[in-house]
Amino acid sequence: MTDYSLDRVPDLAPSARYKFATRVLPLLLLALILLSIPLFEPSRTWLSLFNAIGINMVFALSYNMLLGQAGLLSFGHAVYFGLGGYAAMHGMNAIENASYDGGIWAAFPMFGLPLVGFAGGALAGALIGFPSCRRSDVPFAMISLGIAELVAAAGFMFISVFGGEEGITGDRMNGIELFGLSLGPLGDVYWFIAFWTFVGVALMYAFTRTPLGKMAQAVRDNPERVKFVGYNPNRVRYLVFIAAGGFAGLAGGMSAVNYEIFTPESLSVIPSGLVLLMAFIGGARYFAGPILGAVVLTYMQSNLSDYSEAWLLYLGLLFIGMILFAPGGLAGLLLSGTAALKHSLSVKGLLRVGAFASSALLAAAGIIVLVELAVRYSNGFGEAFEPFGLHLAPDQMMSWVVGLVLAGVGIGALKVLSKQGGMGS
Amino acid sequence: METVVFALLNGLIYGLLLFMLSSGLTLIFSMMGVLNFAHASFYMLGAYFAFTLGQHTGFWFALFLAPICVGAAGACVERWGLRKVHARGHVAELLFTFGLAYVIEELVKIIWGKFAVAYEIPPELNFSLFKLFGSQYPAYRIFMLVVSIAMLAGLWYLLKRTRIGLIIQASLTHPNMVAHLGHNVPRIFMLVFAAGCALAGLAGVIGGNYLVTEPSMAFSIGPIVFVVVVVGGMGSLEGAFIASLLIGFLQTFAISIDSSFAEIFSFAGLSADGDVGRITIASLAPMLPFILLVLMLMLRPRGLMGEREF
Amino acid sequence: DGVKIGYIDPLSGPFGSTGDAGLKHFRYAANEINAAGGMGGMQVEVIGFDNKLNPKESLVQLQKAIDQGVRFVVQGNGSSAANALTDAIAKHNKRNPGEEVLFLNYAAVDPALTNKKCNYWHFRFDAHVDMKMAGLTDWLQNQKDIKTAYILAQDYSFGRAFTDAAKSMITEKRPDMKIVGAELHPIGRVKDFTPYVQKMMSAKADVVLTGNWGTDMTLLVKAANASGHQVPYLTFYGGGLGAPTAMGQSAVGLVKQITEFHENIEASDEQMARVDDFEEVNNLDYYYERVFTLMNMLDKAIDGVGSVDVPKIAATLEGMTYETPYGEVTMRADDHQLIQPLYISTFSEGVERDVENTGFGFETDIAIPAAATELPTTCKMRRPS
Amino acid sequence: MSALALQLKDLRKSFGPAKIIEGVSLDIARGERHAIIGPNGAGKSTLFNLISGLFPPSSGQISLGGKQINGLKPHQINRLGLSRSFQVSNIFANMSVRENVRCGVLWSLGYGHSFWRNIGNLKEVQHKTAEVLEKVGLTEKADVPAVLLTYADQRTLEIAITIAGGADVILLDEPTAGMSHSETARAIELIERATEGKTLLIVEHDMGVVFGLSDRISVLVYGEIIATGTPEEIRGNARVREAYLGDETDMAEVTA
Amino acid sequence: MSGPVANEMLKIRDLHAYYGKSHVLRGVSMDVPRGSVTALLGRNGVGRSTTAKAIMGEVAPKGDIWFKGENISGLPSHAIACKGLGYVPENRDIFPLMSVRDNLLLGIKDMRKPGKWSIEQMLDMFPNLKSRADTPAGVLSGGEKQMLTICRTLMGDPDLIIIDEPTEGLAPKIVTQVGELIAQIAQAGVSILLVEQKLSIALKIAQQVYVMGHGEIVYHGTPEEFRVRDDIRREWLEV
Ligand SMILES: Nc1ncnc2c1ncn2[C@@H]1O[C@H](COP(=O)(O)OP(=O)(O)OP(=O)(O)O)[C@@H](O)[C@H]1O
Ligand SMILES: Nc1ncnc2c1ncn2[C@@H]1O[C@H](COP(=O)(O)OP(=O)(O)OP(=O)(O)O)[C@@H](O)[C@H]1O
Ligand SMILES: CC(C)C[C@H](N)C(=O)O
Ligand SMILES: [Mg+2]
Ligand SMILES: [Mg+2]
Repeated sequence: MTDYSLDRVPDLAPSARYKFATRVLPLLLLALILLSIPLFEPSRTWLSLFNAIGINMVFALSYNMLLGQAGLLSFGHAVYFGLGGYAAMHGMNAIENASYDGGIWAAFPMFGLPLVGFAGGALAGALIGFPSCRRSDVPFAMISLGIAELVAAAGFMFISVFGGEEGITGDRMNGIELFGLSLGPLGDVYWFIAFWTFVGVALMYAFTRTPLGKMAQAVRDNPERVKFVGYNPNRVRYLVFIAAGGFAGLAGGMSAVNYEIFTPESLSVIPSGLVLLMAFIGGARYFAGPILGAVVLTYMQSNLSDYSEAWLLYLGLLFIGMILFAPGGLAGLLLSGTAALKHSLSVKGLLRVGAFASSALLAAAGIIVLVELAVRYSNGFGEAFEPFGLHLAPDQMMSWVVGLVLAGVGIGALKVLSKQGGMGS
Repeated sequence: METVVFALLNGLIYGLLLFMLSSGLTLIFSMMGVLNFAHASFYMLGAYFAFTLGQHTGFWFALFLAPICVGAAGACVERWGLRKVHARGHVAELLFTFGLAYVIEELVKIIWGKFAVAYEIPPELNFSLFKLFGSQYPAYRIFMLVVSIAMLAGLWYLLKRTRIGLIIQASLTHPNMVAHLGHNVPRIFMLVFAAGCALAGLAGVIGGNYLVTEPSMAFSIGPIVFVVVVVGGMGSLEGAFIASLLIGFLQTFAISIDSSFAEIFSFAGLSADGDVGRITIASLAPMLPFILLVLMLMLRPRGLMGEREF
Repeated sequence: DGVKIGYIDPLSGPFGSTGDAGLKHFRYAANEINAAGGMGGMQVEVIGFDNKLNPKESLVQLQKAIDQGVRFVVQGNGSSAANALTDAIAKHNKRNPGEEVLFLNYAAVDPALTNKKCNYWHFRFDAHVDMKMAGLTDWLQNQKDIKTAYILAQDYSFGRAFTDAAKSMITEKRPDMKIVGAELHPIGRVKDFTPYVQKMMSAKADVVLTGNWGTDMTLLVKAANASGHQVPYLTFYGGGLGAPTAMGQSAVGLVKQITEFHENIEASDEQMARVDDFEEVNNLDYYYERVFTLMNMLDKAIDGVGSVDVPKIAATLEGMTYETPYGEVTMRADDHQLIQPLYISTFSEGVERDVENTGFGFETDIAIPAAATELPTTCKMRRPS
Repeated sequence: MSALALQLKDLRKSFGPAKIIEGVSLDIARGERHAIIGPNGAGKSTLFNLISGLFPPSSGQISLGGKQINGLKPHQINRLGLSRSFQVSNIFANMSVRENVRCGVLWSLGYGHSFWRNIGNLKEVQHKTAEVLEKVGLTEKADVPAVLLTYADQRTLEIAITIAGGADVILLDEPTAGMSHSETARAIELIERATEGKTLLIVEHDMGVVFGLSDRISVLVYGEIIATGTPEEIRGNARVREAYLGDETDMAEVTA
Repeated sequence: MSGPVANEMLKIRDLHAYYGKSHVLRGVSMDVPRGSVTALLGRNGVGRSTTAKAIMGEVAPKGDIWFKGENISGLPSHAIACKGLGYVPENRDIFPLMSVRDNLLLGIKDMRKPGKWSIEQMLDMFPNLKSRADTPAGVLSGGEKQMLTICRTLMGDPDLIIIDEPTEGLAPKIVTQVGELIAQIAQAGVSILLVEQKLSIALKIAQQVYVMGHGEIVYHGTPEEFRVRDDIRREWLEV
C-alpha cells in the first residue's frame, strides 16, 4: 500500500513562503495589533469595547467551527458560552473562598479561569452534543433551539447553580496573580482578554488544519460520501461540536472575568442569535469572517446604539442585505473587492469598484435618513435628525424627500451597475 | 374535577390559538420547505394592523383587512427577498427569515412604539357566555374556537382537494421540471407564502387582543410555533392540529398541578431538598414544549403525523 | 459641568413602559430642580440606559454610564438588577478611589438590599417588602371573614421575598387563616394568567396577595377580570402603569395597594399643581412621589457639599431628614433605608382624582405613619474610612 | 483468511411492500473482476447499497473476507477494506480535487479523528494523495475546486476517492455513465490499473466495457441473479438475451 | 434575417448561450418543420442539451427562437411551455414521491381545458404504467420512468416535444421500446426534436439530422444522406 516512491510522485505542497504568508503572518499581525493597542492609551470606554470584542471574537469563531466548518446551523450556541461562563464563575467564587479558607482552588490563578470555562463548555458539548449530533441540517437547528430554550429555562430554575433571575456574581481580584496583573483595573483585564483572544484564535485556526478539521469540512460538503471513506459523519460532527463548545466556554470564561456576573439570560436564544449574526455577517465561509463580524457587531452594539435607537434595525437590514447580495459576508466582500482591484487595475476597473461603493453608500445614506426620520417622528419629541450639520426635521416633507431621493438613486445605480455584469467583471 | 375541566377548556383555547398561528407555518413549511422564522412576526403584524385599522374601520372590518395586508406584506417579502435565496437552500432561507424577524420587530417599534398598544377585544364579544363552577367563560374564546375550526377546514380543502399542493411539492425538488410543464412556480410560491402569512395575520388579529400586542410578542411566541410544526410532523396539517392541542393541554395541565418535586419525591418515599425539590410542576410548564421538541426530533424525527423527515 | 444621573432600567421589552414612566418622573423632577437653579448650582441631566431588566446588561450599562461621567445611578425596576448593581458599584468604588459612584434605588424592594447585602453606596427610597407586607397583613388582621389566602409572585428575589414575608406574617398575625396556594411564576413570560386565576378560584381563596408589577400585573388583572374573580387582591403595584385600565369596574372595592403616594391623599395645592402639570406634560399618571423625594434629597445633599464629591454626599445623605408634601421622611443611617409614611388604598368609584382616565381612582383606607413602618435591620454597615 | 473476497448468501431487501432484491447469492474470489449487468431498476445499485452498508438487508448474509458485515454501518465496512463509488457523482463539491482525494486517504493511514496534528505536516498523507492523483491523471487539476471540473473529470475524481483508501474490494457503480467513447476508454484503462491485484465488482450498461474488463459476469433481473459466468457463457445464454440484451442486431448497433 | 415560415414549428437563428463565462453555444441555427422528427446528434458536451435548455428558457438564450411564428427567446420557462412546447430533460426528472397518476396529473397545464389525452387513455396505452398507477414513481425502472416523463409531457398537449437522450443509461432491450414509443408519438402528429447520441434510433425515426460540434451545427441532411457520410461520423461522432 505504501509503495510510492519519492521521485515519481510530484510534490503538491505549497511553498514555504506561501505557507508563511497565509498561515503565520495573519497570526503575527493579530498579535501585533493586540500588543500595540495599549500604546494608544485608550480610554475606559475603548478598553471595555476591546474587551467585549475579544470575547466575541472567540465566541464567534467557536460558532463558526459549527456553521462554517461542519455546516451545522445552531440556534443555541450560547448554551456552551453560558455553561462555560458559569463554570468559570463558580471557579472564581471557589478561588475567593479558598483565599480565605484555603483549599486547592487557592493555587489556581484567576488568570486561568478561561480554562475552567473551556472544560465546562466542552463537557456540556459532550453531553448535549451526543444526542443532537445524530441529526443535521434543519432538525439539528431545531434541536439546538429547543435545547437553548430548555437550558435557559433550567437556568432560571436551578438557583443554586445558576442563581435564578439575578445570576451569580463574583470578584476577580482574588487568588494568586499571574504576570503581575491584579485584574482590578480595566487595563489589566485588557491584557487578560488579549492573551486569551490570541490563544483562542490561534488554536481554532490550528484546528482547521488538522485531519479532524478537514473532515469536518468534508462532512459539511457531503456527509453521505464521508461514510464511504471510513468516517462516521455523526462522530466527526460530535467531536467538532465538543471542540466548538469548549471554545465557546473559553469565551464564556473570559466574559466571566470581564463582567464578574453571569445570568441565565446568557444561555438563551438571544445571544445565540447574535453570535449567528456575527459569524454570518462577517462571512462564515472564511476563517477571518467571524473576527470581522465580531468587531463590527460589537462596535454597533455598544456605540451605534448610542447614536441611534434603530441600530437593531440596521443590524437586521445589514444581515438581510448580506444574505441576499453577499453570502460571503464582509470577508467575502473585502476579498472580491481587492480581487477586483487586483485583476483589473485599470482606470475602468477602479471606476467600477468606486461606482459600486459610492452607490452603495448613497443607498445606505438614504435608508439611514429615512429610518432616523421615522424614529424621530414616532418618538414625537419634535427632534430633528442632524447629520453633518444638516437639519432634517421629520415634520417637513423636504427631509423625507431627501431620504427617498438618496435611497432611490443609490439603489437604482446599484441595479444598473449589477446589470452590467457582476462586481469586478 | 373542576381543575380538570378548567385545564381542558383553557388548554383548548391556548391550543387553538397555537394552531391558528402554526397552520400558516405548516402551509409554508409543507409546501415550500421554508421554516419561516419570521412567522410569528407576521402574527404580530396582524395584531398591529388590526389595532390601527380597527381604530378607523372597527374590529369586524379589520378582521378581514388586516390578514389581507399581512398577506400582501408576505407576498412582497417572498417576491423581493425569499425568492432570491431560494436557490441557495433551506439554511439560507431560514437565515433570511431569521433576519427578517429582527427587521420586523424593529419596524414595529418605530411605527407603533416600544410598548404595548391598547388593542382591545371588541365590545360585541366582550361578555361572558356562561358560568362554570363560579367562573365566567368569555364569549371571545368561543369566537376563537369557531375561527380556528374554520381555518382548519379551509386549509384542509386547499391542501387535499386542489392540485396546488402537488405542484408545489414537485417544484420543491424539481423546480425547472415543473416550469417546463407550464406551471408558473414563482407565482405559486408567492401566493402560498402570502397565504401562510395571512393566516398568521389572522391569528394576530384574534390573539393580539386576547393576549397582549407589544413588540416582543413575536419573539416570545415564535419558538413554540416551531415546536408545534415539528412535533406535528413535517407538513402535516392534522399533525399541527393535534400537536397544538397537545401542547395547549400539556401546558395548562402542568400549571394547574400544584405539587413540587419535593412532594412527589416524598410521596415516593424519597427525600429531595434544595433546588430540585423547590421546583413545582407548574413552573415546568414553559419547558414542556421544548422537552417535547427535543425528544421528538431525536426519537421520531418525522413528528406525530409527518410523512417524511425533513 | 453638571450632575449626570444615570437611569438604568428597562426601556424596551415587556417592562419597557414601566421603565419609561420612571424615566419621565426623573426627567420632570430634574427640570424642576434645574429651573430652581440646579443641584449646588449645577444643572442636572438624567440619561436613560436600557438594561432590558437583565442584571448582566445592567452592569454593561453601568460601565457605559460611568464612562460618560455618571456619578449617580438610579434604578428601581427589578431587585435582580439592583442586587447586581449594588455589588458592582461597591467593587467599582473600591477599585477606583476618587471616582466613586452612588446607587440611589427608587423601587427595588428586596429586603436584602438594606439588610444582609447592604452597602455604604446604596440608598433605598422605597419601603421594602417586609415593611409593606407588615402594613397589608395588619389590615388582614381585622378581616375575620377572610379565611384563606393565595399568594402569587414573580420568580425572582423580590417575588420570593414577597412570598416568604406573606407566609410568615400571615401565620404570625392570623394563625387561623389558611394559605391555600403560593405560586411563583417566571417573570415577564406568562401571556395568559387565566390558568393561575382559575387555580385560585378552585382553591377557594378569599384573598389574593400579589407582588406582580408591570405587564405581569396588567395581565393578571385582565385574566381575573375575564374569569370574574371577585375577591380582594392585596397588591404592592395595583396602581402601576396599565393595571387600572385593565381592572375596570369589576375590581372596584377589591384591589388594594400599599404605596407612599396616590393622587387622593390630602396635600398642599402646590403639590396638586405639580401633579396636574406632570400629568399634562407627560400624558401619564403621577405615580412615584419617591422619585421627587430622591431627587430633592440628593439636591439637598449636593447643595450642602457644594460639589460632586460622592463620598461626602453619601455621608450627608446618611440620616438626612426631609419634608415631603406627605410628611417627614428620614434616611436611616444604619441601613440606608428611607423611612416614610405609607398608605393602604382601595380601587374605588367616585373619587376626586381618577387614574389613567378610567373614572376610577384610589381611596385611602389606612394611613401608616412613618415611624410605624420601621422595622429592625440586620445590616452591619461598613463605612469607608 | 477466506479465499473469497466477498460472499452474499440469500440476500433480500424490500422497501415497504416492494421487494427489490429477492435472494441474491454470489461468491466473488479474491482478485476477481466481476461485473453485474441487468435492466434498469433490476436492483444493481440497491445491491451495492446493501453491500456497502447504506441500507441494512432485510435478510441474508454478506461477508467480506470471511467476516460477517451485514448490519454494519458504511464507515465500519469501509474500514474493513471495502470501498465504493456512486452512479451519480458524489464528491466534495466545495473542496479542491486534492482535498477530495485526501479525504479518501486519511482514515486508511490511521489519522482518524486526530486534532492535534497539522495535516500539512503529514508527509505520508501528502504522498499518498499525490500518488493517487497521479494515477488517475488529475495532478494538473489538483487545486481546482471539484465543482468546476468537467463531468468526465468528476467521474474520474469519484473513482479516485474510491480507490484512495487502498481498499481491497472495490465496488464501482456505472463508472462510465455519461462519458463519451474516448473518455470511457480512458476510464477503463484507469480502472484496470487502479484495481490491479484487487477485487472489483462493477455495474455497467456499456457492454463493450463489461465484456472487455470482467472475469465473470452476473446478470441481475428483478432482484434475482439469473446467470453467472464468463463473458462467453453469458453472451451465449438464451435467458440473458431474452431478458436483457435483446436481439443480436440491436446489440451490434448499440455497442458499435 | 428572414421571418418565420408557416411550415416551421421551430426556427432557431444564431443562438448563443453561456454558463458563467464559458461560451457553450456559438451561433446555432436550425429548423424543425411541422409534423416531423428532427434529430440533433453530437458528442458528449458539444452543447446539445444546452440547446434544448436554451430553447426552454432554462439557460438564458441570446439569439432568436421562433416557435409557431412567435419569438420566444427570453420568456420564462413556464410561459414557453404554455405556448405548446414540451420538454423531456435528459435526467428524466420524475417526481419520485408522487404516484404515477399524480405525475401525469401535473402534466396538465390547465385543469379547466381538457386536452387531447386523458390520464386513463394514457394509462391504457401503456399497460406497464397502468399496473403501477398508484405506486410512487420513484420505484419505477429506468425505462418506465422514461415512458412516464414522455407521457407526462404529452398530457400538456404540446405541439412540439424536445426529448433529450431518452435512451441514455437504458438497457439495450428497453432502448428499442422507447424508440417505438417516440415513433408512435410522431405518428400522432406531434413534432419532435430528438437530442441523441445513439445513431440507431435517431436514424430509424428521424426525417432530418443535424450534427453538432463545439457549439455549432456542423452538418445538416436527411438520414439517408447522413448514412454515407463516414467523414462526418468520424470527425464529429466518434462512431
Ligand atoms: N450547469 C452547467 N454549468 C457549467 N457548465 C455546464 C453546465 N452544464 C453543462 N455545462 C458544460 O457545457 C457544455 C455543453 O453541455 P451540454 O450538457 O449541452 O452537452 P451535451 O452535448 O448535451 O452532452 P451530454 O452528453 O453530456 O448530455 C459541456 O462542456 C458542459 O461541461
Ligand atoms: N430507497 C428506496 N426506496 C424505495 N424504492 C427504492 C429505493 N431505492 C431503490 N428503489 C427501487 O428499487 C429498484 C431498483 O433500483 P436500483 O437503483 O437498484 O436499480 P439499478 O439496477 O441500479 O438501475 P439503473 O441501471 O437504472 O441504475 C427501483 O425500482 C428503485 O425505484
Ligand atoms: C419597580 C418595582 C416593581 C420593582 C420590584 N419591587 C422589585 O423589587 O423587583
Ligand atoms: Mg443503478
Ligand atoms: Mg446532454
